[in-house]
Amino acid sequence: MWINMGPQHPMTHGLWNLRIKVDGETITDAEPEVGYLHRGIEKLCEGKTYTQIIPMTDRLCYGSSLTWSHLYCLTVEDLMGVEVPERAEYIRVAAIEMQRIASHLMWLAAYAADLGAMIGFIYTMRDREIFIDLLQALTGSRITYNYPRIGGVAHDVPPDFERDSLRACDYMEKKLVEYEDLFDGSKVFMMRNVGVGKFRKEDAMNLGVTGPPLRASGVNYDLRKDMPYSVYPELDFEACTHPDGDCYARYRVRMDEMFESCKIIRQAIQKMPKGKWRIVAPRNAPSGTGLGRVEDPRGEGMMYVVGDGTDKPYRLKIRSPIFVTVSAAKKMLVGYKVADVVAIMGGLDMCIGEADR
Amino acid sequence: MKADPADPSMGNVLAFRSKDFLKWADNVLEGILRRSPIGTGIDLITKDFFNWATRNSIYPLHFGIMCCALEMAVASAPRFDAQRFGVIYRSTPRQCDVLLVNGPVSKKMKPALRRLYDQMPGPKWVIAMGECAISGGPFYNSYSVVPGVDQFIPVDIYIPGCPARPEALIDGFIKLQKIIKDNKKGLLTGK
Amino acid sequence: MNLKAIKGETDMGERGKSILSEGLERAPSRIDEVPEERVIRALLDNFPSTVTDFKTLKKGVIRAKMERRELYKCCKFLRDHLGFEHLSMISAVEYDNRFEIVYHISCYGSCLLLELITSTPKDDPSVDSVSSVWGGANWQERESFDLMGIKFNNHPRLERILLPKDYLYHPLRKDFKGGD
Amino acid sequence: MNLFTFSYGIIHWLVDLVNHLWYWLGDLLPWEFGDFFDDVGRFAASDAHITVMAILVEVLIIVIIALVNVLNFIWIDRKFMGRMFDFYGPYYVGYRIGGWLQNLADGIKLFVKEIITPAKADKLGFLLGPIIFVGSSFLALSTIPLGRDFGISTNASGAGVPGSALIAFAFFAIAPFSILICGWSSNNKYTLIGGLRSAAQMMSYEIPMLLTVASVFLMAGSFNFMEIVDAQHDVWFAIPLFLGFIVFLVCLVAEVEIQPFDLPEAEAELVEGWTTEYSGMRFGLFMMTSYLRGYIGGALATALFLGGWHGPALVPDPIWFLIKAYIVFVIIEWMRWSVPRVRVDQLLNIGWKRLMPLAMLNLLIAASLKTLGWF
Repeated sequence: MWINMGPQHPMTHGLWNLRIKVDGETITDAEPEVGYLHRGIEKLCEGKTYTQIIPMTDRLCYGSSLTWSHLYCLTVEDLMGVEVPERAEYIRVAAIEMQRIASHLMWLAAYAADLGAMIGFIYTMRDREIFIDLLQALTGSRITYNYPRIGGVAHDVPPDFERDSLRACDYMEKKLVEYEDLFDGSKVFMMRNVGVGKFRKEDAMNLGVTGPPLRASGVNYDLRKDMPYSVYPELDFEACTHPDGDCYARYRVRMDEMFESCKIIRQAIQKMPKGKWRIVAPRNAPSGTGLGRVEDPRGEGMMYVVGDGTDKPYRLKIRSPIFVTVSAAKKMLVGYKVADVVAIMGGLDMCIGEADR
Repeated sequence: MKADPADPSMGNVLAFRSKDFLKWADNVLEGILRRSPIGTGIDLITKDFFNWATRNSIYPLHFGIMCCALEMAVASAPRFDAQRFGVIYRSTPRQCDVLLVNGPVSKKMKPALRRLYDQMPGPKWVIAMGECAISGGPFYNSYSVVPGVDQFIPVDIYIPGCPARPEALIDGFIKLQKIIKDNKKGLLTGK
Repeated sequence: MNLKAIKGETDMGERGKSILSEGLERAPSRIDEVPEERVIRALLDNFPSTVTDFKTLKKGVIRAKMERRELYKCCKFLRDHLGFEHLSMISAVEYDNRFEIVYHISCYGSCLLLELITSTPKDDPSVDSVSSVWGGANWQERESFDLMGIKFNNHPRLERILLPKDYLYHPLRKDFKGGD
Repeated sequence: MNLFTFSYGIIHWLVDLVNHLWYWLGDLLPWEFGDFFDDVGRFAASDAHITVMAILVEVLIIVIIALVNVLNFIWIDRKFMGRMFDFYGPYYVGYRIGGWLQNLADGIKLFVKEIITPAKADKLGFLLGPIIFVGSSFLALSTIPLGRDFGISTNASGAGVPGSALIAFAFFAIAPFSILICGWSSNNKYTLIGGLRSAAQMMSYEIPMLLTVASVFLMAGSFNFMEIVDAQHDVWFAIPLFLGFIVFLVCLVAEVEIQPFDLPEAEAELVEGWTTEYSGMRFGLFMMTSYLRGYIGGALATALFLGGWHGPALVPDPIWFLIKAYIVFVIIEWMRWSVPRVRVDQLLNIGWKRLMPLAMLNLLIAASLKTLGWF
């Protein structure tokens, strides 16, 4: 029996369709289908100037929009050969890591709600607001920030931002321990997670899965470490991995990443130098190509821009981690129960906005 | 005789299968209740009560499209707490009153969304949340986005913002309550 | 160190040293294992006629152009012998006289990213599918087919993925203006 | 005075009143009709008729009390959930009474909503499913007494219905069949899976539940709620049969399908489970009945394990009973909002491999306690 899960389904968190073939409750085949949120951003970007595209890239992924606009700025800076002031880099890193925590918290909320633990949804959503507030103080918006610019950031940090960020990190680390009690301490949560959605290392590497699902399969590959960008090499943190490759490993990796992100925010805030936070970038980009590659909360985000000497990009290609990860759904799902669909697909942190572009 | 979906009286009779009964109920009840002073009287008494209930219990469809979906989730989380107003999200369109369109509707999604709207039982309302749903927003000139959800679904409330803030969503719900209150109608006579 | 080193304006040794001096976990040996030169040499040795135009763009990013007839063989060689196990991105770019299909291939062990550019003429936009080499290429090739109209030979299931199945155009082409 | 004599009195008074009118009417008519009037009047005044009517009145009273309690339960559930989740819960509707009117508004609104029968549904099954579900739940409710003098009985002694506990459990166990009917006749894959899950779940949890209940019957030596509660006058059965109480609670949660075991309506994977296709008041009835079953569960646990209405004589018996039932319900709700959902194979594993042996052990304990003569 084929079952359609989507496009409107509580499991999907966005618009996509998962068709599963079930034998009783066991899944024998799965076929994801995306494209319900295709907006043609790549085409739209060809008609906009480089600066006008920044809000567009914000709307790529609603969970972590700052990462994407940052990635876009990195790409265009690579194309234009613009050197970013160091203060701007630190501000960017702090903001991105806040965004990463917010994104992971949103994932945790959705994941808990999927598994049926409404309390997890509520608590994580509550604490996510703190980082949203910080980002709002920094950028002026709650979800789509439009903050990074080509050659820096839009404006300097607001007063007391340093103090508030440090306090938020302290609070968050306390709360994270609480979540660990709530989830790891729950027998039912462990039953639903341990050993579910086993994903072997070789499959993960072959199918192009990146980010936390890849690291949860035991591959130590974090672009912040392996192909460092911005000021990450000057900060002390670890790439979190887990050898098991099941849903619990993915949960664990994301929890650990939140701890690491708190560490990074603290260091970035403390090491932030004084100085300019933005330089004026040229309006026109030279002919050539630019490449940006960052570690998105969901995996490897990548952009490839082709400039033709005008103020508009000739071609902008966006690599979405989720788009590739979803294509591996069949490998993960087959053999598990219908109820595991929510755990496995939820554990991937689906963000259809970036997958469909 | 098949129940005519356009006739609101059909929906509310517990669906007896017998044709004769439906015919009888149609003729007798409708004659007595709808076109006589009895119906007007009953409406006069119950109108306010039913209207109060309808506007105070708004169940939106749990249906997230894009950025605004996140704000929709936040609106039901502790800080904004839309539950105070009786807003509870249901997952199936059959049990919903409000279709909350919170993002751009692509051409691929359009038939599915229309179908969702058709699956909802009346009386139903549609809220277009965010620029994308109102007019296509930043994607208004895209080749795959429908510029505005009101091109194929009647929309009652427009909540601007990109994305609309949770407060704006809650305000939209309260505006919807006002709309329901203003369009007070009797169940039987429709007046 | 710092920003300059990352931007790739210094050579390999200095980066290795600086990382060593920072005491990070990544040992320099891991980076030297598959350095840019070695990849270039290996490619040149095995595909002398088809792979051309090597260039090191910045630290760890190599660009190479290749002809499309040996693409599949080259990709298999890259995966099996040079350890490029991760296909990051397939992007198709339309130029006036050709389509360029850009493969960004990276390696988990080293910090290398290979930008492999192959081009097809406008009248026959087709290349060999690499989805049997990297499973992750499957959907990305479908996407390129959907949006740009590149045909991938031997693809298991080459059909539209983002747009509706009955859509007529390939919207990312430059001659596409709106359309319904 | 107990509930029976109260209802009997009401009916008796009513019959007297009507009979006066009746005989007066008969006197007006020609004498040929006299026999008929006499017969009807005598039948109406007969003890059998009045008893039957009195029982109906009793049931009506109990059901009305239960419905009011259900409104309370929904309110408590939401408020309690709100407190756990750091928000207010329903607040503005019925502002002065803490949002209590929210449930009423929900119910009335669902009454106004359109009822949709899917085109390809099995119409008869689609209609019968809710009727069986709601009806069986009400019937299960009707035999549970709220107090010594506040339960259904068939004679003035107030001794309760013989075998009332058996009747309650029998009706309580009908629900899965109606859920299966609903799920199958909706002609929807989610509802079908939900219905089948419900059948499997309730079958496997019915047995350990009845085994624990059997231990209670053994201890009390009766199938009658009144006597079971009376047997707990000195010590609640929850104390010697603590194991059984825990098993019973777990099974209860599974039977009333709430959170850790709400697989049939697992919101995340099967949109709304077996209620997916139901709209309007039919869905409202489901929602109400699920809380009603929560109330039945609390009442059963109270009557069987928590000493029923026994308590210090500060408040009347029924209040004690309700307090205990509410506490059981709140504990169940607490579990509901804080625990993730289990998977279907794990659910069956828990049922057959954990609860079943524990229920057996509990029965053994009960038997030995009884044999040793401690009870």
